[in-house]
Amino acid sequence: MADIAHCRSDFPALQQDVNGHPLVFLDSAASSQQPAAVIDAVARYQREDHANVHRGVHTLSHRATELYEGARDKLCHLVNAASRSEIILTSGTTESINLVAQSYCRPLLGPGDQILISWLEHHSNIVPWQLVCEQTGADLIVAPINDRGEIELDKMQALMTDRVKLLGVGHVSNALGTVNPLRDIITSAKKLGITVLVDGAQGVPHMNVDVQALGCDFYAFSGHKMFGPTGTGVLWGREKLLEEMPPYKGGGDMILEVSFENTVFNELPYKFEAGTPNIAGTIGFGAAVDYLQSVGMQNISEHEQALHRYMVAKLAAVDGVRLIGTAREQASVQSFMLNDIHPHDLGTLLDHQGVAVRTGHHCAMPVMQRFGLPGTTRASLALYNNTDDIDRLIAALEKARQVFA
Amino acid sequence: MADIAHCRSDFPALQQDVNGHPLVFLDSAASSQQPAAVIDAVARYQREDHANVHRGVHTLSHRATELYEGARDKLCHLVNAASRSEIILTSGTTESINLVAQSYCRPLLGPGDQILISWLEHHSNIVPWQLVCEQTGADLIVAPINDRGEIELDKMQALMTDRVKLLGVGHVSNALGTVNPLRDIITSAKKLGITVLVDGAQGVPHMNVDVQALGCDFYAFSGHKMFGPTGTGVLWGREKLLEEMPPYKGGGDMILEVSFENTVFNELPYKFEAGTPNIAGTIGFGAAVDYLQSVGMQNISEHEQALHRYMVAKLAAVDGVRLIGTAREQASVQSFMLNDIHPHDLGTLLDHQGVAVRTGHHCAMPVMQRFGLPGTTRASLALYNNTDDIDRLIAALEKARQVFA
Amino acid sequence: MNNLNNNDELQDLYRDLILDHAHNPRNFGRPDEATHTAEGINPLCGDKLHLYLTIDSDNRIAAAAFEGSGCAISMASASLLTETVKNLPVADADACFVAVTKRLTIRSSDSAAIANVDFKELRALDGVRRYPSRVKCATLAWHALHAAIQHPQSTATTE
Amino acid sequence: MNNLNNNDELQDLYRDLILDHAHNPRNFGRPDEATHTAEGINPLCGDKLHLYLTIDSDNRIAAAAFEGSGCAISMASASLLTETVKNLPVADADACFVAVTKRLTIRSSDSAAIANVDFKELRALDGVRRYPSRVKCATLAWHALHAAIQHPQSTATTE
Ligand SMILES: Cc1ncc(COP(=O)(O)O)c(C=O)c1O
Ligand SMILES: Cc1ncc(COP(=O)(O)O)c(C=O)c1O
Repeated sequence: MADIAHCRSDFPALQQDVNGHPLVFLDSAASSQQPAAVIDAVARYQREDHANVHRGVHTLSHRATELYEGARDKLCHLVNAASRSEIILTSGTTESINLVAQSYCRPLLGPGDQILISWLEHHSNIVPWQLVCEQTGADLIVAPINDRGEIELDKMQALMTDRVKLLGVGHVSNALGTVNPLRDIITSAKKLGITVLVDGAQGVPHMNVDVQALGCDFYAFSGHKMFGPTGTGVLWGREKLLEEMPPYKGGGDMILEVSFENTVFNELPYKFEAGTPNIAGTIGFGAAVDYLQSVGMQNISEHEQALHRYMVAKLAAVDGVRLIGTAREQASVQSFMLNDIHPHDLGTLLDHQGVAVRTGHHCAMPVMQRFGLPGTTRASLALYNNTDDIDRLIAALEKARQVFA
Repeated sequence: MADIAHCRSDFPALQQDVNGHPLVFLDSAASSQQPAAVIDAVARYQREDHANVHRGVHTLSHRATELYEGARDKLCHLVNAASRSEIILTSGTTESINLVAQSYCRPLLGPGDQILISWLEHHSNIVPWQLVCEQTGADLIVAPINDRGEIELDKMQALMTDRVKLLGVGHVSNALGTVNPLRDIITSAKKLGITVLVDGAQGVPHMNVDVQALGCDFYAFSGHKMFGPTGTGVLWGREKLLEEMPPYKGGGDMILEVSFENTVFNELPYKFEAGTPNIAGTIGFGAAVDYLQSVGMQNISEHEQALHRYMVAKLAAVDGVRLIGTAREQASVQSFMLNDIHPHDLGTLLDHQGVAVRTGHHCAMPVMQRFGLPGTTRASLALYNNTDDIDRLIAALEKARQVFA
Repeated sequence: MNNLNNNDELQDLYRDLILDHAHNPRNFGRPDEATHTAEGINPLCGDKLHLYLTIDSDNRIAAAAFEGSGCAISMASASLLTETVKNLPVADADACFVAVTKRLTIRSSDSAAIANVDFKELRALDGVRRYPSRVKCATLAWHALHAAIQHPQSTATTE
Repeated sequence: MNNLNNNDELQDLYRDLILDHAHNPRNFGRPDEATHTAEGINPLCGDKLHLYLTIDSDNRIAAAAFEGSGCAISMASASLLTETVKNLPVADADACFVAVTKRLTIRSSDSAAIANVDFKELRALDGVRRYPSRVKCATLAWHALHAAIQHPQSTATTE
């Protein structure tokens, strides 16, 4: 296990007691905590450098613009985009996917056309497609998953035809932790010329992502799942596609020239960034990238993988625990049930012992329906977790079982 | 003048030197500075209470939800909405207006229908309508302004017919400071049953706003213009209209139930809030409302009005200054030209003396075209400005004139 | 790691009576006939239940039953509800809705305001007051009751 | 309130030569004929200019003119450009574009890299290096030059 134990002390929120116990935070897949470096970068910006970006000649405006655009550069390098024009700053994964649905798909789709997704997707990678299908008369089709929670690749491939105008697939399932076989999926799709969007909300926080090597066309992710602020996110897209797409929203900054006869849109990436952006949040996002890279994505991956193996082994040994999601390749996310205790009751019983887990459908109701469950209890790990956290979880589960016995 | 001089020390960013001079910040209309109370509320939240909202049973998630929804309550009271269901949290005014354009107007409009705006509008209250007009074949029509920079009310009224499906008008012009006669405009529009959206980005920061008393249907504003964080905003709308509108974006949180056959949308306001929101920013926005109310909107208005009168008198006395925007009712925003010096050169000359003003078209190119100018220099005031700031501005203008003489 | 105080609180939430009703819900199932029905959805928990009432010509609740799935708190609360409202005049049942939701959401100092309702077994729900995120679970069935009384066929949610 | 140092810097930006070119731009106006034209837009400032080149059969810039409006920096830079590129082979003119944009944007320690271009009057633009938000004004005309050389009719922006 890569030794990154010292990182835990970088996170102020983890240094507290909850319900009389030191906090064990196992809910990073919903939203991660922030290192002091990120919190301070945001506060320092507000105390020293804030002004609106892009259109000011005064010093603060210039400083704000440099910091904001500097964050874009960091994000560009993080995912190895071909150019900074390809990094559209959004309010999060959800907005990134809606942008593609409305700006790329809506003008393109008609009756008979299809959008293909998998049964594993988060609501943010389902509902935007449902909306655009309803708007255009196209159909949403869905590739099934097996009992381990893996996409059935052959069935997905069988659904790929020239009627499919876009394939939307997650990098990592937030509900089950499944790492999808993106290379196989994208290779098959690309043979048929199908445009591919990857929902990377749970990908970027856990592994090195190289969008050019992946070969997809769009990749969406959120700042708040990778130690950055809420209200920030990225849509990466191939420049050629982005160039051809009409703007998503209208407003300040996304135009070169406005008149009532003729409005000229700005160049990429600004064409897709209307209005005052989340300046402070994006600067914090940039600081989060710095933090991730200072720890090292490889170290983070190794640490999380080792800890996940430890957690799975311990969970499996608890009487009455049933693991939900047993994919052969899994990120550091694990769903489970304990006897017939409803996940919400279990969540409360664990919270009471200072252990924070997420319970419910994890915005992936189809996955829950597939397994015939109202929801699961989910423990998700980040670089700041350790084996003590897992031991505390296990002890709390034992106690919960007793209460409900 | 209401004595709120002590407020200036609440703003850390104002306590600095820029280019060797104590900073004079006259660019609040672009984005205001934040009091320490707001900066600290955001940082404290991140250090102590952060988790994703709405779907968690654990303690941090509950705390985050309470703080986030508490901010919504504060915003609800601030503008006197009929219920918290009417407060849609967005990323800013621009997004609020796009939401109405796409979700309210797009399904409604067809060829022959019209959207009516004024010549004074900010690009964010122009381009969203241009986009939806292009999408639907409707027409955008524009009420002219006079040489003082006031909407010509009779001409606007003459444009109000039953072809007009929505009237979009600013509360206060960000370029010229004009306070629009909303009561007259709304009364006329309402006689014909025209739906009215008010762009309140520059209204809420300067005066008491009561959306029910105004009688409009939608009111949009941004956090960062009223001492709150960037990436936050509100769309207020009448519950009845919001109920009938389809969702704007799809994703987590805006649904009650997702299946591939049938997705049930959530209730208001959540129907319009897809994905993880800007939690920290919104909590900061709530803290900004607390701050505004602790100083008192009435005190703020009086202070700004008095200071604006002082500034206008001083500016008018500078040799070569020409005021642009001389409406009979003006908020604390003033545009001007100095001889034939290009606003950008003037901006640099002032910045060099520590005076931050905005120069250019202020995202209101049609206003600039109307006055035949490439742009203006704009000084905008907030509660933290004082007569010293104005005196420094005047001295810096004199110096600039010498350099260009 | 655990202190007594904490265990007490937890046992206060999951009292034996609650666990008993959760594991063996009373009046569970869909009756052949019902004059008023409502669906209750709690998106937080994924709790979902149907409440079935038979209101007779005297405006009295002749029968109450429910069906659905959810956490122990929501199931126990629904089960307790069916026992509580049976044979009550509709107006009294609706008063119970007001009283229960108030009791679980307001601060204890205000509880005098609702002292006039006889809570009996419903007191078992009191433990939920310390868990604000679970209050919705406990009040779901009561919202459905109110909705069914107002509109013979309706949906209630707790958001 | 003002210190000497500051005044010096300002006068460094707005040198007499700059103000002279800004107030009396050379080669200003639209010529009757031009083989290559480009539009330059700087959305930050609202600067807008048209550059007109006549490139002869020897691939030499026989004439250069511009038209437009903008701040003193962009006007002066365009005026200086027309004087600089006149009679230059196209390749040399394009090299000037590279040299000027580099000179104004890179750190002084790197300036050896571009030492081989003879800047003469163009040195007047050096003052802009201290004002990063104004660099775009100074480079706008040069971007238009590059665009016109690449594509006989084109638009360049500085964003
Ligand atoms: C009058 C007016 N409307 C709309 C906007 C857009 O607001 P935002 O950029 O916060 O979306 C602004 C500010 O830029 C404004 O001043
Ligand atoms: C796999 C996946 N996709 C999309 C999202 C949506 O991200 P956000 O809520 O930040 O828009 C999430 C997180 O909630 C997720 O886990």
